[in-house]
Amino acid sequence: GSDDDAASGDLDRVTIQLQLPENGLFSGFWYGKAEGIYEKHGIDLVIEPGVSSQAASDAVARGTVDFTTSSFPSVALNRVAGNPLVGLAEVIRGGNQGLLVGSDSGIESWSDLEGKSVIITTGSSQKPLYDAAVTAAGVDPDKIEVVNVNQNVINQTFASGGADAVLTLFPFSEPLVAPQRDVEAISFSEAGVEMPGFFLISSEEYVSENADLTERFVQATLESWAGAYENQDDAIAAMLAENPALKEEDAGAVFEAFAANGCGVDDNGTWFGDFTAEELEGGVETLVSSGVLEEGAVDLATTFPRATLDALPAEGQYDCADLEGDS
Amino acid sequence: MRRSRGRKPLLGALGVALALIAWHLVTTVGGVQATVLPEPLDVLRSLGDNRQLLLDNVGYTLRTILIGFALSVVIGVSLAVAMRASSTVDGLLTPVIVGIQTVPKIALLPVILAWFGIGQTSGLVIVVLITVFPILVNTRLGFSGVDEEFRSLGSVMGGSRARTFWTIEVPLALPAIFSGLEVGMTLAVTGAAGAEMFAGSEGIAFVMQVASSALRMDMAFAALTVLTVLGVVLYYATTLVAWALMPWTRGRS
Amino acid sequence: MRRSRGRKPLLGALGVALALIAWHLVTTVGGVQATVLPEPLDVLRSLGDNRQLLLDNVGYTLRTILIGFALSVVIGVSLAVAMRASSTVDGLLTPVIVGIQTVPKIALLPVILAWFGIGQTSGLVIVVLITVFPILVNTRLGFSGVDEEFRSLGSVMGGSRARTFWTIEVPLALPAIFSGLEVGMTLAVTGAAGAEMFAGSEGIAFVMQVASSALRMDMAFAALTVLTVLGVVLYYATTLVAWALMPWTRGRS
Amino acid sequence: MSAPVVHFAGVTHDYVTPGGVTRALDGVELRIESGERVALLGPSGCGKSTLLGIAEGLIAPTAGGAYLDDVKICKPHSDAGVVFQKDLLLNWKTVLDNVLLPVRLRKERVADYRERALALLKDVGLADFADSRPTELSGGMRQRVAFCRALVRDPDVLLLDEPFGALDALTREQINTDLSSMMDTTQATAVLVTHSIEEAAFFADRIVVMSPRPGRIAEEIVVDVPRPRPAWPTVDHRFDEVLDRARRAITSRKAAA
Amino acid sequence: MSAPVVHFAGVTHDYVTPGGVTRALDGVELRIESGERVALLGPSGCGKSTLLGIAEGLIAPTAGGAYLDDVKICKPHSDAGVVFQKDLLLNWKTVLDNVLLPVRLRKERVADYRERALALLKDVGLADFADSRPTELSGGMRQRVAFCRALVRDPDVLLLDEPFGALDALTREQINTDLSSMMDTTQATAVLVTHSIEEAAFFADRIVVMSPRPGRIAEEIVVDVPRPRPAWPTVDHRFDEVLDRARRAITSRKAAA
Ligand SMILES: Nc1ncnc2c1ncn2[C@@H]1O[C@H](COP(=O)(O)OP(=O)(O)OP(=O)(O)O)[C@@H](O)[C@H]1O
Ligand SMILES: Nc1ncnc2c1ncn2[C@@H]1O[C@H](COP(=O)(O)OP(=O)(O)OP(=O)(O)O)[C@@H](O)[C@H]1O
Ligand SMILES: Cc1ncc(C[n+]2csc(CCO)c2C)c(N)n1
Ligand SMILES: [Mg+2]
Ligand SMILES: [Mg+2]
Repeated sequence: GSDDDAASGDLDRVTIQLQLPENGLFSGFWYGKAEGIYEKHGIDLVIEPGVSSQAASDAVARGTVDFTTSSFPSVALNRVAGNPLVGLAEVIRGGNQGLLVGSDSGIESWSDLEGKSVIITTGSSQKPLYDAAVTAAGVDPDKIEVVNVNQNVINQTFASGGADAVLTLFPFSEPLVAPQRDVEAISFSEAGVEMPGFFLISSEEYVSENADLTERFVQATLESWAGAYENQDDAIAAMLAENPALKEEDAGAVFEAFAANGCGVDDNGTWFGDFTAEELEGGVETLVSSGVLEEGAVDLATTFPRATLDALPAEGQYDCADLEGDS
Repeated sequence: MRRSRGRKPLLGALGVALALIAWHLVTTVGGVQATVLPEPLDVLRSLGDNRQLLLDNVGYTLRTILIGFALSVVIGVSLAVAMRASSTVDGLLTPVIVGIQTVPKIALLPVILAWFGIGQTSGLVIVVLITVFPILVNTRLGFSGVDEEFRSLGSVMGGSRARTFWTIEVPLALPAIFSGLEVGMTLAVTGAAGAEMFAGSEGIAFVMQVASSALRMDMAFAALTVLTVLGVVLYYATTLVAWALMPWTRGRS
Repeated sequence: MRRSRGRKPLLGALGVALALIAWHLVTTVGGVQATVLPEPLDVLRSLGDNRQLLLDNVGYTLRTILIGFALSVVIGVSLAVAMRASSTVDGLLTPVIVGIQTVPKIALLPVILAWFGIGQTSGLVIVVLITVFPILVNTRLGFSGVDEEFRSLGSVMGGSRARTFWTIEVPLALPAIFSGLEVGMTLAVTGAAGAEMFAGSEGIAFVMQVASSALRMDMAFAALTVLTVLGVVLYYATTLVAWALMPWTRGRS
Repeated sequence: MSAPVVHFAGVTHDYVTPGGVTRALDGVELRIESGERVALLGPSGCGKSTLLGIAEGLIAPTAGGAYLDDVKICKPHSDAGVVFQKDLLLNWKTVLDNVLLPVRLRKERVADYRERALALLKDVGLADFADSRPTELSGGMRQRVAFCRALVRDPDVLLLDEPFGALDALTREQINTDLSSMMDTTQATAVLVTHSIEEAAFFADRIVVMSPRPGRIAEEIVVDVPRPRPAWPTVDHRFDEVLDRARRAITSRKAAA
Repeated sequence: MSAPVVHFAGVTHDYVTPGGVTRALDGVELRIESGERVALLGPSGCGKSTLLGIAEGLIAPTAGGAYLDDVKICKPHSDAGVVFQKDLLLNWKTVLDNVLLPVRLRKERVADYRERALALLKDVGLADFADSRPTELSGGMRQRVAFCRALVRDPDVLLLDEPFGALDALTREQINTDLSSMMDTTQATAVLVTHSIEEAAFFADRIVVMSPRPGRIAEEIVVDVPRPRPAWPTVDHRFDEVLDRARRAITSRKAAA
């Protein structure tokens, strides 16, 4: 509207490309925009629609957009492949990933996978995690039927019984699949496989040239996401206002599932958005053990700079008390 | 003959009705889950409920299809003409064009996105990449089917090569060209849909994509139905144009 | 004419070389990222390194393509014949077939997976769904181009309708049918690749998909190159079969 | 088995076109006796080809009917040898295989007719071209192949729609002679559409002249000259009256139209 | 501007086929004077169409050359009116537009030739069909349209490859007469390929008889009969010798082959 135009004169324009068509998962960005959180930090945020994780990462590396979100393996692999991405804040915790299995499949742990079929999203960077988990569980990978299925249809295929298990981000799949099929979650950590979660990312060049703006953006985003988790109905309303194709209950279910895991201090005492060196090293170890990354190929200090996090979070900034009880 | 003309639309409607009944039976007594294939009646209801959303998006898709198709016709026919006119051009381009046709377009998606961004331009590129080949191949077929003697006729009557080509050869090739356009039109629809699903942020197939990733299958199939009807209408529009442009072939089939 | 025949493969090679040089320049001085489009030389190296893996998988893909293509030919030509023989069949099926052609196949993927499971059978179904239409359309084009007088000839010479059809009409329609087969063959490759990428566990396109999820773009494009070469070879094989089967058309184009 | 009687009983035919209805034939009444040879003469567009189409069973008349030995012709029958105005050769078959086409179409033993086919090709001077493709032949040569194809099964009805139109004068004469002598042995009933009065006079027992569209039987001229006849009717005075009547019949029709 | 001289100087032509080389013409030497009318007679396949193709500039001879007024014919030129053996009408145009095709192809004003086109159609009895599609016409009617098309621009060279083959006897005679009177006013140089000796005699100042393949000039017969000539040469005794010589020339060629 015209109010924004007047204000945007003194705001810094920042663009973010999403990784999927809009989804409840990304409500935090719209919430922050709608509530004026970005504006408060002197930022005019432009949210660009996205089609895939890699397309968004490519766009960030190219400088076409300033930010996106991406998984830890994706950041690492992109760096090796020549895209100098940096991870700024961990917005989704790593524990959200693993196998979703049908309750009727007879799978209770990673070691039960022999003779079963597992759906893996084509084009995702989850395969190395799966390899590591299978190896750690001592299962012969040749005895598992791995089926690559396009991201657009994994939930559908799994919900309709197309396989015994699906490798996924639980909050992405569970709320949609559960009404159709009884499911259990088996996380990677149950196989002893360590993996950080999803990061707010940018490019090395952008961060070094816009240090202050980056810091403000990270701060605004963490504030926005935490606020959204706190005020779910508003966050969803903000998102639906932009996306008439979405149904409120779908966006809500996905968002709620993410929110249940996303806010406050985790078991290690890290704040929402923050990450630890051990966590990153564990992730590298997992990728190295499954052969997709060479030891020392990624310099963690430059790839995951903490500078923008140093100012954050002030104790008590996020009040997630209402949410923590839900999980 | 006269009787069968009047029967044709009726038969077509009957065919569609039979297909719908089969769909209904498969979902009700056939035991196919609603997450895979929703019941046609639910889809119908969803069509009503999402009327506005679908209408808002159909224009975008239609634009991608029509502009992309028009570009494909221009490019496909021009290439066929150039390849007809010069065997050097023909020799140079044939393997490259076949290669481009064969490459799975989805593998080129990152390249297309890098160059043209997410949105309608990429959509058009994808539509053209998919649509141009059958148009090109059928146009070439049409030209090669033109009796050598007609070309002789044109030149001995004082037509320049170009004029003979446009006045005599092109109309003779038209029936074959239009077969290419009919296939091409359905591919343009497929291409536009694919582009919206994999490289888009708007349009009917985008709605379908969003709905189906939320497992809202009734809504996804409502969008799919709109897309299919759009495709069928555009296909028949193409055959109608052929019929109107080529009265001399009407008796034939 | 005689000279240009010898030139053709050379020109084709030149065209491919030019395309490769363009690719090289785009990736080296054109500033395209390696995650989007790797350098051709890296791809070449990867082709060598992954020789065995690629060879192991090419057979699977080839089988899907060839069986799927053969099924499409049988189905497409049979449908065209049935629709030619009976205007009732034609009227009933046309809109349904056009509808099936227009539906984005990816939307049907869950249905296909639910009915045929994940694997080669689903791959075949996808190939057929994609390939059958141009074959059908071109076969019909071929039949409708047959001069009415040839049918008269067949019947006054005592041929049954069927025998006249096979002895006279089919050969007359062959050039048009083969144009459909040429388009169809490239689509069969696309369809097999799509099936492996969207729901597969084997094959060249599956390898490509796995490589690209690990951002091994050189390897992904090595697989893509194999797929494209396979497609081009199969396309030329189809034209070669046409050439061998129809000596009487050789002088023409 | 004697050759059939061909009987057109009150045959009327209308073509329906976007522009309206064209009456091509109007109450044609014509009986051709067993073994008789009739030549059909008439201006272009008077319906000669349509009449032959009806005899072939390819065209259903709007009114009236055609009969073979009192059996109504309702669908294509294969007892006739037919040559059309166009040669309609199959370019993918050799000349010999084109000649043998009727045999193959009827699923008869090809070997039984090979000799006959080669002999016919020899008669029309194409012995050397048996294994060539029709695309390598001139227009006249192609039409001669079509002629051999019509004769290969020794049909007892011959329906010839200007088969000599594209032949050179000598070959034409030669085939006329061949045809005539062949028919003396087979006794086939024959209808020849032609534009040449001389040819009609040489070939026919009776010349039937048709009026311009809509086609009607205008005049019948019996050619009462014994065979063998001279290849050039104009050199034999017994033909004078026939040629003269035919010429005047055709000219007066035109004037009347 | 007087009509050009057409000169074939030692023209030899070979066709290359998968089966080998066919010599169609062998050292043809023929000069046709300005305004002269030549009829070309010869057995089927002797190379008549090939010779005309060379004059049209469509076929490049293997050796020798054809000249128009001493200018070598290297590519198709458009000074000639041409009728082929096939009618080659464009089914998507009306009959009138088919006749006007040469005008359109040369980008001349169509309006300037409309009257002429309609008059030609009237001459051949097709005035009522000007707005019909060729698909609605009989074979003979189609060929008459092709004939009008060749004449619409009053060409000063006429190359006619059996244009009357599919016409009925009377229309044939009529067009022969029309053509003849038209040529008396335009003085066009003309070559007519025909299989009819009578037609050749009626049309030509000189009949050129060709030998069987490979085509050579076998005999030339000057038709020394003043015009106007009777439509039926056979009824005029001044033609007797011409017809007889032509007949014998053609027969002896065949025997010799
Ligand atoms: N398929 C058709 N549709 C409409 N009218 C037709 C058709 N075929 C023929 N006619 C018309 O019917 C009349 C008779 O045609 P037909 O071909 O029988 O004549 P014909 O005597 O064989 O002529 P020709 O000597 O030129 O071959 C013509 O006036 C023609 O215009
Ligand atoms: N395109 C071609 N390829 C090969 N041979 C050909 C070709 N055209 C003609 N010929 C051969 O050349 C010779 C002369 O052919 P042409 O058509 O000039 O004869 P023509 O005198 O016009 O015959 P007709 O009277 O039958 O029309 C024939 O023997 C024929 O077999
Ligand atoms: C904040 C954030 N969360 C998740 C993803 C990635 N992602 C979105 S949906 C999905 C499941 C598909 O398998 C995955 C992995 C991201 N890029 N950014
Ligand atoms: Mg006729
Ligand atoms: Mg000729």
